[in-house]
Amino acid sequence: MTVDSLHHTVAPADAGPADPALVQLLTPEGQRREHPNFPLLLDDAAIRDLYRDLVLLRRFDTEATALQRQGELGIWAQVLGQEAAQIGSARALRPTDMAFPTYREHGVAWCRGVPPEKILELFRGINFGGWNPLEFRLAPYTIVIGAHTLHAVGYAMALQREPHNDDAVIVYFGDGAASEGDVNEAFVFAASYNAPVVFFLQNNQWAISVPESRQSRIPLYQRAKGFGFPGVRVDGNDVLACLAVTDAALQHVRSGQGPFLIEAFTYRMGAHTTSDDPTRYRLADELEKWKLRDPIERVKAYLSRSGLADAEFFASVDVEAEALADRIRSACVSMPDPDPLAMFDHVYADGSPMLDAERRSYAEYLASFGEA
Amino acid sequence: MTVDSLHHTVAPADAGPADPALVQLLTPEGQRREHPNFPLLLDDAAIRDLYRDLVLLRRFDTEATALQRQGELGIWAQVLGQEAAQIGSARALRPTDMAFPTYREHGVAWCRGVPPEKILELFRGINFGGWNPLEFRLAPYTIVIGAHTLHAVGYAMALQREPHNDDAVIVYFGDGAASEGDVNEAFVFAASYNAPVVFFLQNNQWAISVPESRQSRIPLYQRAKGFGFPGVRVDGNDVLACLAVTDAALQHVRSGQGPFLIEAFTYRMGAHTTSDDPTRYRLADELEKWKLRDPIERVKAYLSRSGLADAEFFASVDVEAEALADRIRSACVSMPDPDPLAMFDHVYADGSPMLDAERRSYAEYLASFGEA
Amino acid sequence: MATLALARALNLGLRRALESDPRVVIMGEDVGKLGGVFRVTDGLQRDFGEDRVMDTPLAESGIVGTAIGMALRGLRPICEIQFDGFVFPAYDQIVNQLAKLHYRSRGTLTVPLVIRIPFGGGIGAVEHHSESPEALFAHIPGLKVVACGNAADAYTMIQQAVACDDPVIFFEPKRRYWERAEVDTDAPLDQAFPLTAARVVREGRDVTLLAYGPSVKLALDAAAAAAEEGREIEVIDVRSLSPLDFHTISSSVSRTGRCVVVHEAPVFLGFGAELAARITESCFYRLEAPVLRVGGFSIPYPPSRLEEHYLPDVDKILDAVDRTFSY
Amino acid sequence: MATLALARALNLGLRRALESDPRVVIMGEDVGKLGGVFRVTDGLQRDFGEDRVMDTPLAESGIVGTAIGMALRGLRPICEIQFDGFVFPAYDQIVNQLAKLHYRSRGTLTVPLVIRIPFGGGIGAVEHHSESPEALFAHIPGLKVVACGNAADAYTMIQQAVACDDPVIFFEPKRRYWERAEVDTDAPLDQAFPLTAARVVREGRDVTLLAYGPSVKLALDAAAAAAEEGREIEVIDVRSLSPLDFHTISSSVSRTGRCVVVHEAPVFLGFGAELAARITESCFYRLEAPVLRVGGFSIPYPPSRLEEHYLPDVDKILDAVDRTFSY
Ligand SMILES: Cc1ncc(C[n+]2csc(CCOP(=O)(O)OP(=O)(O)O)c2C)c(N)n1
Ligand SMILES: Cc1ncc(C[n+]2csc(CCOP(=O)(O)OP(=O)(O)O)c2C)c(N)n1
Ligand SMILES: [Mg+2]
Ligand SMILES: [Mg+2]
Repeated sequence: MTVDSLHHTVAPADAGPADPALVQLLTPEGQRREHPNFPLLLDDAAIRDLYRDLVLLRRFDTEATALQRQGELGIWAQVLGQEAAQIGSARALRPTDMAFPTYREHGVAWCRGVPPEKILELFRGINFGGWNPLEFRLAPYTIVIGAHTLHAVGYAMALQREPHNDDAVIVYFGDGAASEGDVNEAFVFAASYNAPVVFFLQNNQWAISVPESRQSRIPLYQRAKGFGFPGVRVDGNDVLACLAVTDAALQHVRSGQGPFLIEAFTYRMGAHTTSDDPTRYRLADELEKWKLRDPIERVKAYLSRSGLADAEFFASVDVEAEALADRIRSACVSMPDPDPLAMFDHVYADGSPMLDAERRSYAEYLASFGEA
Repeated sequence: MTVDSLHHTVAPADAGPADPALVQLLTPEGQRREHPNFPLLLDDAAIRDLYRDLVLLRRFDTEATALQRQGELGIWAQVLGQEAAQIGSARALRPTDMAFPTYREHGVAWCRGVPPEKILELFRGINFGGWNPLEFRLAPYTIVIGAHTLHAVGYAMALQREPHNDDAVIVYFGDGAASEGDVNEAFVFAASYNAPVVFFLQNNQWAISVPESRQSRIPLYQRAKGFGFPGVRVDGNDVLACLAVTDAALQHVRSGQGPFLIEAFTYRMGAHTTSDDPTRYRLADELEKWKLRDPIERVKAYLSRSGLADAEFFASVDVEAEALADRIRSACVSMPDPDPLAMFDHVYADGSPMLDAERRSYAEYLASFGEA
Repeated sequence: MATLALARALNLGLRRALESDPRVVIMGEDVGKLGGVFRVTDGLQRDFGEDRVMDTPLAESGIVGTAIGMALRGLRPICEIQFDGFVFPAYDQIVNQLAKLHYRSRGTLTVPLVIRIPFGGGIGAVEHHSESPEALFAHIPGLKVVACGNAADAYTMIQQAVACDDPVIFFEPKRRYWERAEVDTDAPLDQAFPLTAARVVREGRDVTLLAYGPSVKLALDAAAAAAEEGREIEVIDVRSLSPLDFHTISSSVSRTGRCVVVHEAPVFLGFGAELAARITESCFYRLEAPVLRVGGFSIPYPPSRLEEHYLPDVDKILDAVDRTFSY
Repeated sequence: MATLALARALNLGLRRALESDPRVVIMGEDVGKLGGVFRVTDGLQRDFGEDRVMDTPLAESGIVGTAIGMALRGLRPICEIQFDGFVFPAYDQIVNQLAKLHYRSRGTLTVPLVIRIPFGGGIGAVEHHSESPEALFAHIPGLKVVACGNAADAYTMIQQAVACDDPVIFFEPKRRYWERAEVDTDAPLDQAFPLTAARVVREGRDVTLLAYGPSVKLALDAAAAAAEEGREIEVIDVRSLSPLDFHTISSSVSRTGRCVVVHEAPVFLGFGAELAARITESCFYRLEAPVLRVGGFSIPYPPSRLEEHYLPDVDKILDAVDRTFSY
């Protein structure tokens, strides 16, 4: 048989624990499972830390949403529902690995150590991202869908030629992004040069109002195979599975076997952004179903049930979360507007006399009002 | 096992009859084979006709190359070696199907009934393609690699909504083109809308000087699977196999099953174009090996051996070929240069006063020389 | 007559186009159930079905490229690009294919395709949502490039663009989407003001102010302010950047002898450059001052908290007008 | 001193860049064994290896996008776009990413990346091989856009572009690849004429002729022809389109009072529009005539048998020069 026969395993909308292709280490009910390919060795403290990450991230996200509602931010892209995918994958990274995010990777930024208020600067409209990408090994947020996947591959190609360096790159993108030419060219280049890059696709099932089924008629993790590298689907609401699979993928790419695609199957529980109104295009039912698979609840259930954490622990995390929210709120509302002339900075690394002249003339123009 | 395990069947450089994934109905030695999935029912006359197509096409190609050498054409993109892929696939089309070519599909143009001298007009620099695309159901040659694959998909999407119309679309592109974002977006759209389009990839193993291995680390027909539709590799030097596989693919797409990818594994026996010098990047050996798989020789061997054609037949085809060459040569050398003012025609379908003014002023400028 | 917001006028114009020609289809990201992020296609998929109003995969080259193919088979697609900054992945299809197919095929193929692009800043958005890329299209022969500036024009021009047999890049002033104006929704399209004509939107004899899209309102505001000080500004809504209705413009400047151009795009090689060069060429002896340009600086569109400094405003316009009197 | 063809001068300049900085890599389609379709990278892969001179998959967005990533990790990539018409698939990466990363990251990231583009017509090529898209880049803040016009500049400018910490779009006049000139290959780079400066290549007092890339030679030819009739044309090779060295230009036009701009791109919104607008603004009282523009028509680049009609030539230039004297 020469026709390359298809596994038409169309993703059931509710791909859950029953989906054999889905890697899951923690059920929605908080039960641990083992997976032959993706063992996970974590001590108890590490699991508590993951829980803390998830809770703090969600609290940050909630606060940012509130800040937007109150007019302190221009817009906010909620991570609600995708916390496990981001925390699990980003906690698998080494400090020296490099991450390329979209605009929604607040959990990744958190794990990279970026102070959350720095993220708000972008959404407040003060700058395009307040952190130093080289310091935190997190590229600037990228809004043009898919464009950064090529940067990630190029960065990985550069890493590859550094002797004795097995650092890796991870790049985040969505189910919608998978349709962009750039993402597919990133697959081509990564495969061609065997680049040490993990493609981390958060399939939250929606690209704004467009369902995943419009982007692909087969599960997206299978795309990788057509380009000659492996793809895995993981339960994106399971922080342990996301950690284990990303860890395995990183090992794969570090060891010179080339790129790896992870599809984290998850759900965007909020609106696309605070400007969006999902009631126009999806049923509330769907959300209710996904609430039962909440990425935080299952860790909490596991920790309690197995006695790894007690009420005091949970309470202390909550306290910490409130403190974080307070800190972020006051940082946000007290951010000064930038100096107008700062907009002329950093257009060129080695200058432009033409632009200097524009800056001077605008400074004079502004001054003319001062004098009036 | 959830890792989508790979068939790392890396294409042997000399993928020949031994490659189990390669559909072949006629061996290089001219022996007929049967294939369970791709039966072929052709009467003897039809096979003779295919032979005639192949010979005439090659003669045309040779003459065009000579015309270029003599300065009558600006450049020529030889089809040498790919005759079977083009004749086989294009003879499977209905007159009302639509074909979208690259710049090398002279065999497809031949089958569509385009007078060959019309193709030369483009390479002579008189226009961008002398035929009416709607009359011959052959889009203009497209030089920007991959761009036309999206047009083909869109055309197929339009066909799809016409009641009682099961016409199909075929689009030609190369191994190099498979890396372009547009081609992959074409796969996405075709799969998403289940468009009746056959993607016909002529893998001639080179994109100018770049070998296929730079574009993909697995055989290219497998790309389709990652997008959720079937892919087949066919011996591109076997006109019968190309016909049979394209026929099956057309049936597939006509019946509403969505897109189909055919990879015709062939070889560019000539230079990329008359401006190219392949001795800089590939060994003569390779060409010698492929001469043994010549797409014309095997049909001739089959026809002679099986008694379906005699020396007289072969001689008459040769005579016809020479006549064709003569006709084309004189058509070419006597083509008048276009009127200078014709360059202002057809920029806009419903006009532009601004452009009319430019035309008038250039006409006056030209006239000023006449008067001097 | 109805009082409509610009976005709503476009919506009604699109509805009209869908009703009057079954070949018209709308395609893009989120144009279906959501009705587009600006609700310009609100309710159209519900009323015309998924075949006429199609949500596409997230790929702009794919959207324009497949729309070209559909147009080749007789449809009249209207593509929505969600924001100005996201048109660039489709730029190759637009420049190399869409603009040229009629020419390349010596008129045998026509590609009646409209690309709608909400453009410009002023809405406090994040990166890539406030660009003014019109010059990058107006420089390309084979494209028609238009911009509407008010609800009445929006309603008419979108229908004219759809009826046009050439590819039209249709710029919509996103910060004006919610501004309302009187729209005569019953006026027959074939008697409407031509799509590619410029329009004098306020008469004046002292100086000519040229604007399009979101800047037309600014220009009118500036003219009103100047009138209080006794200076009469003539305002022209350029409307069609390519082809350019230069006659309307040069007649005005020949009369006034002074001209200021306003747009949000960077001044450097912005559309104002062509206007200034062309006006100077044809009105050389009439000009009392050089044509001055008010527009963006040579910097990427800045973060939103600085956009008021970047954007043209009434003060900057009046300052330039004043300067034309100081020559 | 050596007499070198322009393509060869580029080749030596690239070789120098590869030698003097291990971070420099060349990437593109066919730049390896083939040495590029114009042989500009001839022999470089052989001498520097496949890691330094990389044949890439056939995907321009991929080439530029991965080069950006490589630059972010400290390399200094030089991308070759095979022909002008094939840069558009990479346009989004160039406009939205390459041009903006330094700005977006407030200077923490630099992207020292050169994109080499053979541009212009006159070689009898088929479609998409003769375009002049420079205005589409010069309008984009954050990019540096330069064009070399002769072998000596080619040799120096390509090295300066590679040494520059900003992204540089480097236009090469393909019809001049085979034209030879004296090149001082021993001159130290740090004392060379600056990359972003315009240069007076012939002095004259009657009229200023502005050109760049392939048109510089035409301008010089026109000046030589005019000299025979007693008219002294000053020729400036603009060299850097962005940032523009306006001082050199305005000083000249202030002296001559007349100016003609020449380029192959369509006149409408071509680079000449900015030059004309800016010159008029700053030299208004000195101008004896409007700045005139000689360039392409508002049509797609025509089939090669008509290109001589489309392209600027000495006659067209002299005709425009004459017209500046009839005002
Ligand atoms: C090139 C481009 N086109 C369109 C947009 C507008 N847009 C922003 S987010 C989005 C949907 C993205 O969906 P997905 O990739 O699934 O990511 P998600 O938002 O679900 O995380 C769209 C269409 C954009 N930012 N960039
Ligand atoms: C977008 C684009 N990039 C580059 C080129 C230059 N070019 C012309 S043909 C070619 C190689 C094409 O290879 P392939 O797709 O395998 O087709 P083949 O020529 O082998 O038939 C290249 C790089 C082009 N025409 N278009
Ligand atoms: Mg999504
Ligand atoms: Mg090939």
